Amino acid sequence: MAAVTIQNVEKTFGTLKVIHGVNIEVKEHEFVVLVGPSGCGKSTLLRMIAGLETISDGEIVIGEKVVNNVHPRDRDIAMVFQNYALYPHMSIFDNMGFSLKLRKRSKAEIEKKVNEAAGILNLVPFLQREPRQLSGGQRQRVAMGRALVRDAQVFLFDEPLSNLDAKLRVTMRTEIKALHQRLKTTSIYVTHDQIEAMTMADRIVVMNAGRVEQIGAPLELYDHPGNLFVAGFLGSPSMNFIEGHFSRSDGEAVVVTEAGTRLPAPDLADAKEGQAVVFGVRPEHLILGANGVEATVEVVEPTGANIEVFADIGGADICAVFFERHLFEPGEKIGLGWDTGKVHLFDKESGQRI
Amino acid sequence: MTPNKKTTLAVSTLALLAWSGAALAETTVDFTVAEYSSKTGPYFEEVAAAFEAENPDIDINIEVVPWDTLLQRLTTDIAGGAAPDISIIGTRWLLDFAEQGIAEPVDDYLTPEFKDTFIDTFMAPSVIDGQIMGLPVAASARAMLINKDLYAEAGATPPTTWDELYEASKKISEETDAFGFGLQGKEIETDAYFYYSLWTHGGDILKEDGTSGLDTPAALEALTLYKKMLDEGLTQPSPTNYSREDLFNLFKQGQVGAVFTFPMLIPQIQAEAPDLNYEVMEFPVATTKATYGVTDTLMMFADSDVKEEAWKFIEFAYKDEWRTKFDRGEGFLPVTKGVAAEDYYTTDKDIAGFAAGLPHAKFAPTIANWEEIADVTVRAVQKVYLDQATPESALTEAAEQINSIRGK
Amino acid sequence: MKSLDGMKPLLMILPGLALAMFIIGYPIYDLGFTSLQEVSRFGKLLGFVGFDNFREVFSDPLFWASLNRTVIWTVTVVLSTLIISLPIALILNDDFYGRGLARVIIMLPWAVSLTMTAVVWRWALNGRAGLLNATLMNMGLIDEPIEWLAEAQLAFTVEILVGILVSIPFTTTIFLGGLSSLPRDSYEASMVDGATRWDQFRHITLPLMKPFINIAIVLNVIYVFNSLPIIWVMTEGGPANGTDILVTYLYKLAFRFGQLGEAAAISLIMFGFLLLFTIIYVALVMRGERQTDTIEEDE
Amino acid sequence: MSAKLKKSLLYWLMLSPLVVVILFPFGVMFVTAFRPREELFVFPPRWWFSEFRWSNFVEMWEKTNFGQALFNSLYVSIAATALGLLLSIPAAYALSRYRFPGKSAYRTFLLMTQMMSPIVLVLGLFRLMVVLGMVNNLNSLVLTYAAFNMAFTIWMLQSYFSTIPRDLEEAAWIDGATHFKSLIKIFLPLAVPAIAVTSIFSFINGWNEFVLALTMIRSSDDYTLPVQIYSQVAGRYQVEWHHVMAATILATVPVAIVFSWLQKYLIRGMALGAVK
Repeated sequence: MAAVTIQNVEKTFGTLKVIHGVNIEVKEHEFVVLVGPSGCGKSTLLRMIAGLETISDGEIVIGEKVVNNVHPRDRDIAMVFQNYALYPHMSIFDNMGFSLKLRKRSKAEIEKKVNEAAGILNLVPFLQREPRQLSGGQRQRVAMGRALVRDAQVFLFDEPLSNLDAKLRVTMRTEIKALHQRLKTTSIYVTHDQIEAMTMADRIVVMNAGRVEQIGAPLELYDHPGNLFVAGFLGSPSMNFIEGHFSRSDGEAVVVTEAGTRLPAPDLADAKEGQAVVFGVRPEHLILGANGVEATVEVVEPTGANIEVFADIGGADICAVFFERHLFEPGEKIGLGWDTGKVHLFDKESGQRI
Repeated sequence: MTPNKKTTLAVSTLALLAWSGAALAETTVDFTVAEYSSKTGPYFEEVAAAFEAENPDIDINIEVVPWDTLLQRLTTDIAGGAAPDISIIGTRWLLDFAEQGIAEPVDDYLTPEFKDTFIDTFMAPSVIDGQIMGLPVAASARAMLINKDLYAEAGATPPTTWDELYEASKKISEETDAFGFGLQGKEIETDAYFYYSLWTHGGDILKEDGTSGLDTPAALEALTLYKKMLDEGLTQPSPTNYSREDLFNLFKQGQVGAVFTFPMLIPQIQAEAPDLNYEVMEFPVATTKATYGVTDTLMMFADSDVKEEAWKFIEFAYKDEWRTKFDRGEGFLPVTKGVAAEDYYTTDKDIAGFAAGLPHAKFAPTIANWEEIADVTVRAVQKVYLDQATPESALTEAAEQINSIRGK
Repeated sequence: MKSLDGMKPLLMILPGLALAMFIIGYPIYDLGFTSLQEVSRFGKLLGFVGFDNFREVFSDPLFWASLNRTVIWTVTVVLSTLIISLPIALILNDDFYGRGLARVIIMLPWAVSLTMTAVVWRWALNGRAGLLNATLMNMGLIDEPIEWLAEAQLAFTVEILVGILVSIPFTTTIFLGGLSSLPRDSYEASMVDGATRWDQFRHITLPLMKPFINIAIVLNVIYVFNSLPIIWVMTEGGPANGTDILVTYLYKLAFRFGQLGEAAAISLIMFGFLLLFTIIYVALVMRGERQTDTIEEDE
Repeated sequence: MSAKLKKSLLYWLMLSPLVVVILFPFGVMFVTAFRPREELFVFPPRWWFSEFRWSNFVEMWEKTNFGQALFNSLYVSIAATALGLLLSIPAAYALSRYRFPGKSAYRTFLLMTQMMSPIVLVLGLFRLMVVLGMVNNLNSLVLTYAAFNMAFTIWMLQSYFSTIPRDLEEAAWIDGATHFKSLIKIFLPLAVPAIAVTSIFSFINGWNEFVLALTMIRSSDDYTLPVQIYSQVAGRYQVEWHHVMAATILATVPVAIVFSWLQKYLIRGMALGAVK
C-alpha cells in the first residue's frame, strides 16, 4: 500500500489546458473518489496517475517515488476500466492471471491467486469461459479480479459501474466497498455519480472544469459544501437555490428575494447587509408548517419511500421531500419552514460559502 | 535450361560490375537467346555445356527470351547498363544498335576461313557502312502454300502470277465453302504480308533515295489488289482480326486456298493436319520475282569485357554439327554453306520450295526506327482493310509519315 | 521519455515510408529527368533538350487520339460499373435462396488476373474458332461468325465490356461492405414514417452510401485509367491504333519504338493527370474525413 | 409460392445475364483445356468435344515449366505480402494510436502512392532496379509490390485498428506488459481478421500483377504465372490454346476457390476500411 500525492499537476492537449494545477493527497489505505460532471478532467487525472497520459507539469508521487516518467507497468498499480478492457481472446482465468504471467510467477502461484480472487468474486464457475460469454456484472467482476490478483499498491477505478443497470450498480458498489474494507488497498475511484461518491468514499474530491472544487469526507462536504458547485452537485434531489439579498431587520436575518419574499436565514457574521447572496436549503430540511413561508404546490411526486413536492415560493422554484404521506393537490397553498441552522448562504458573485 | 538462381543472380551482378568498370567477369559470357520454339533453350544449353567442357575457364550463361519481348528486354537491359555480351537479334534492329555504338564490329575477329562458311546472301544484311556488325544466325524465306485439294475441287490451276492467283481464288470462293486467299491484317508481320505483294509488283519499302516506297504506283497496285480481293469476297472477311497464327489455323482447317507463310508452318501441318494436301510454291509474280528473306543476327556488344571468350564460343557454335541440329530443329534455312550442301536441303520438296526463292530474296532494310516505320505501314494497311481510307490516301499519308520519321 | 514518445510514431512509419519514397519517389524523379533529355533508344542520355519531348508528344495526333480514348475508356467503364454494381449489391445484400452461390459467382472475375481474363476472351472472341460465335450461331442469333476484334469500334466496345465485367466484383464488394454497415434503425424509422422502398433508397441508402460510392469511383478510376492487360492482350491497341489508350501507347512508344524520352514525357503527363485527380479527390472527399477526425480528437 | 421464393426467382432472373457473362469464359477455359488438340480449330466452332484429355494438363505442365512459374508466383506474392505487412502494421498502428506532427501530410502521401500505378513508373522502376543490381531477381518484384500495396494495406489496417479498444492495451501495460509485449500478446491477436483480409488483397495483387513482372524478369525460369501464360500467347508462331487454357485453369481455380470462401471477410473488411 502506498500514498499518492498529486502536486500542481497540469495537463494540456495542444493549446487546450484540461487540468489546471491540481493538488491531492491520498493517504495509505484511503478510498478516494474523484467526482465531477463529465469533461471535468477526472478521468484524465486518473489516467495520469496510471501513466496512460503524460504529465504536462507538476508531479505525481506514488509511495516515495516520483512516477512522472515511469511506465505504467512499473508503477505497481492496478486499474479497472470503464469498459472492463477484458482481453477478448483469453479465458477468464487467463485474463486474471495475465499480469502474474507477465511477472513470471510460477504456475502454481498464478492458479492459487486467481482461484482466491475468483472465490472472493464468485467467479469460480466461469474461469474457463471467454469474456463474451459473461454478463455485464460478471465481466465487471472479472475486471475487479484482474486488479485483485495483483497485490498492487494502488487500485484505480475508472467509472467501473457506469455500464451496469441501476440495481446491479448498487450491489457492486457495496461489494467494492466491502472489498476495500477487507484489503485496505489505497484506491482512487472516478465517477460522475455523486451517490457512488457519497456511499463509497473515505474522502471525496469534487472536480469541475479541470480544477479541484473541494476535498473532504462525504458528510462533511454534504453538510458544509464550500461553494455553490459542490452544494449543487452532491445530494439528490439537489439543494434548492434561491437568489436574493441578505438583510437584517428587527434582529432577524432574512434573504429577500426579488419578488419580496422574506426567507429566514442564519445570521452569519460574514454576511453584509444588502449583499447579493444565494440562499440554499436541502429539500429534506424543509418542514411543513402553518407559520412557514407560503408556497404554491405545482407537482407532487410520491416515490413510495417519500414524497417530493415541487412548489413555487415567492417566484422561485423549490423542492421539498417529506417522509410523511402528504398528498397535496396542485395549486394548494402550504407553509414551508426550516431550521435556519441548516441553511447555507453563498456569495452570489464568487459562489463561495459565506 | 535450368541455370540455378544463384548463378543467374551472381552473373547479373557481375555483369553490372563489369559495366561499372571493374573487370571481374572475365570468365562469364552472357548470351541472350531468342526463343524460336520450346527447343531453342535446351539446344543452346547443350551447345554451352559442350563448349564449357572444352573450355572449363569460360562459363556461358544462357538467357532465353521470347521474341515478343526480346527488343524490349534488350532495350531496357542496355538502358540499365545490364546488357549481355552476345545476343541474337532481329537483323532489322541491327542498324539501331550499330548507330548507337551498342554493336561491336566483328571484322577483326572474323578469320577468312570462318567468314567463308557463310552464304553471302545472308551475310549482306549485317554489313553496315562496310563493317560487319554481326553474323547471321537464323534465316528463313517466305513462300506460298496452296491447298491442292481445294484447287482441284474448284478446278483451278496452281498460280504463278497474281492474275492467276486472283482467278484461282475467285473460283475457289465460288465453287467451294472455303476462301480463295488468306489475308493477314492483325499484329506482328501484318506489314510483311503487304511487302510480299509490294515486292512482286516491283516496288520496295524504300526508294533509291531512301524515301518511303509506299507512294509509288507499285505500292498502290499491290494494296489495291489486296483490297479488291477482300471486297470481292476472295479472302476471309475481316482480315484485321487475323494474326498470322489465326491465318495458319484457317489454312490448317482447309478453309483457305492459299496463304503466304514461312517454313515453320510445315511441321505444324504435319502434326495437326497430316491429311492436308498442300504444296509449297514461290510467291506469285506481277512484275518481279521476290521472296522475303528474314535473318536474325548474332551480335556482340561493344561494352562487353569478355569479347575474346565470347567470340571463341561463337566460333564453336557455328560448327556444322551444331548448325545442322539448330536449323533442322527450328525449321530454318541454312545460313552456312556446309549445312546448305546437305541432302536434306536439296531433296526435301518443302524445304526446297522455300529455299528456291533465296536467290531473289528481299530483306527488310536495316534502317533506324524500323519498328516505328513498320507500325505506320501496318496502320495504313489496316485502314484500307477497314474502309477507313482509300489505298491511295492511306499510302500517301504513310509515306509522308515514314519520310518524316526518317528525316527525309 | 517525452521526446522519445514523440518520436515513436515517426519511427513506426519510417521504414514503410522509406520504402515507398524509394520505390515510388526515385522513378518519378528519374522520369522527370529523362523527359527533359534527348534519349537514345537504349536509354543513353544524349543531352538536355528542354521540353522538346513534350512538344513532340503534343504534336502527335496519336497521343491526342489515345488521350481521347482514355477518357472514353475510363468514364464509360467506371460509370457503367457503378450503375451495374449498385443494384447487384442491393440484391446480394438482401436475403434470398442461393445468395451465397450468387455472391461467389459475382466475385469470380476478381480472382482471375486481368492478363488471363484477356487471354481467355481473346480466344473466346476468335472469329472462326471462338466459342462466343459458336454459341451465338447455335442459338440462331447470327448466321455468320462475327469478327469481334477486327474493327476498332467494335473491338473497343468489346474491351470496354470486358473492362466493366472485371471491375464489377471489386465495386460490388465495396458496396456490399457499405450496405452491411448501414444502420437498420434508420430503415425501421423510415418505414414507420411511411417511406416506400424507393424513398428509402433515395433518402437513406444513397446518401449513406455516398462515402462508399466515392471510394469506388476513386479506386476504379485509378485502376481503369492504368489498365493495360485487357487492351494489350486483346488487340495491342490495333487495328490501326484504333483501340490505343495512353498506357498502351506509352508501352509501345517505350518498348517497341524505343522513344524513351517521349515515353518518359507521357509517363509524366499521366502522372500529372493522376495527381490532379488526387488533389480534386482530397479537396472534395477528404474534407469530410477531416471533420470526423476532429470530432474523434475532441473526446 | 412463398414470398421469399418469388423474390429469389426474380433476383436470379435479374442476375442471370451477368452470371452468364461471368461463367462464359470459365466454360471456354474448361472445354478448351480438356479437348484434344485437333478439335481446337474446327469450323463452325462448337462446345462439344469428344473426350476429356487429361494429358493436356500433364503436357502443359512439362512443356511450359508451369511448376516453376507457380513456385515463383507463390514466392513473390507471399514475400511481398509479408514484407508489406511487416512495414504496414507499425505504420497503421501509429496512425490509429498516436498523434504526431505530419500525420495528415503522411496520409496525403499514402493517398498519392495509392494513386500511382506501376505502369506509369515502369521505366523509372527498371532503372532503379538496375542501380540496385536486382534486375532478373524476383526480389525486385517483392520490393515493388510491397511498396505499391502499402498505401492500401496501411489504410485498411488503420481503419480496423481504430476499432480495437485502446484500453485493452492500457490494461496490459498496467498488468505489467511492455509496449512490445502488449502488441504481441494483446493487439496482434485481435487484429488477425484485418491482417488476414489485407493479406488476401495483397496476395491477389501480387499473384495477378503483369506489367512489372514482364519488365523486370528476364529469365523464363523466373517468370510468374501471368507472364508465363502471356508468353504462351504472345508473338508465337503457334499458340497451344489447350495448354494455355489448362494453365489458366490451374492458375485461376485454386485462387478463385479460396477467394470465394473468404469473400464475406472481404466485404466486412470493406465495410470497415473503405470509408475511413
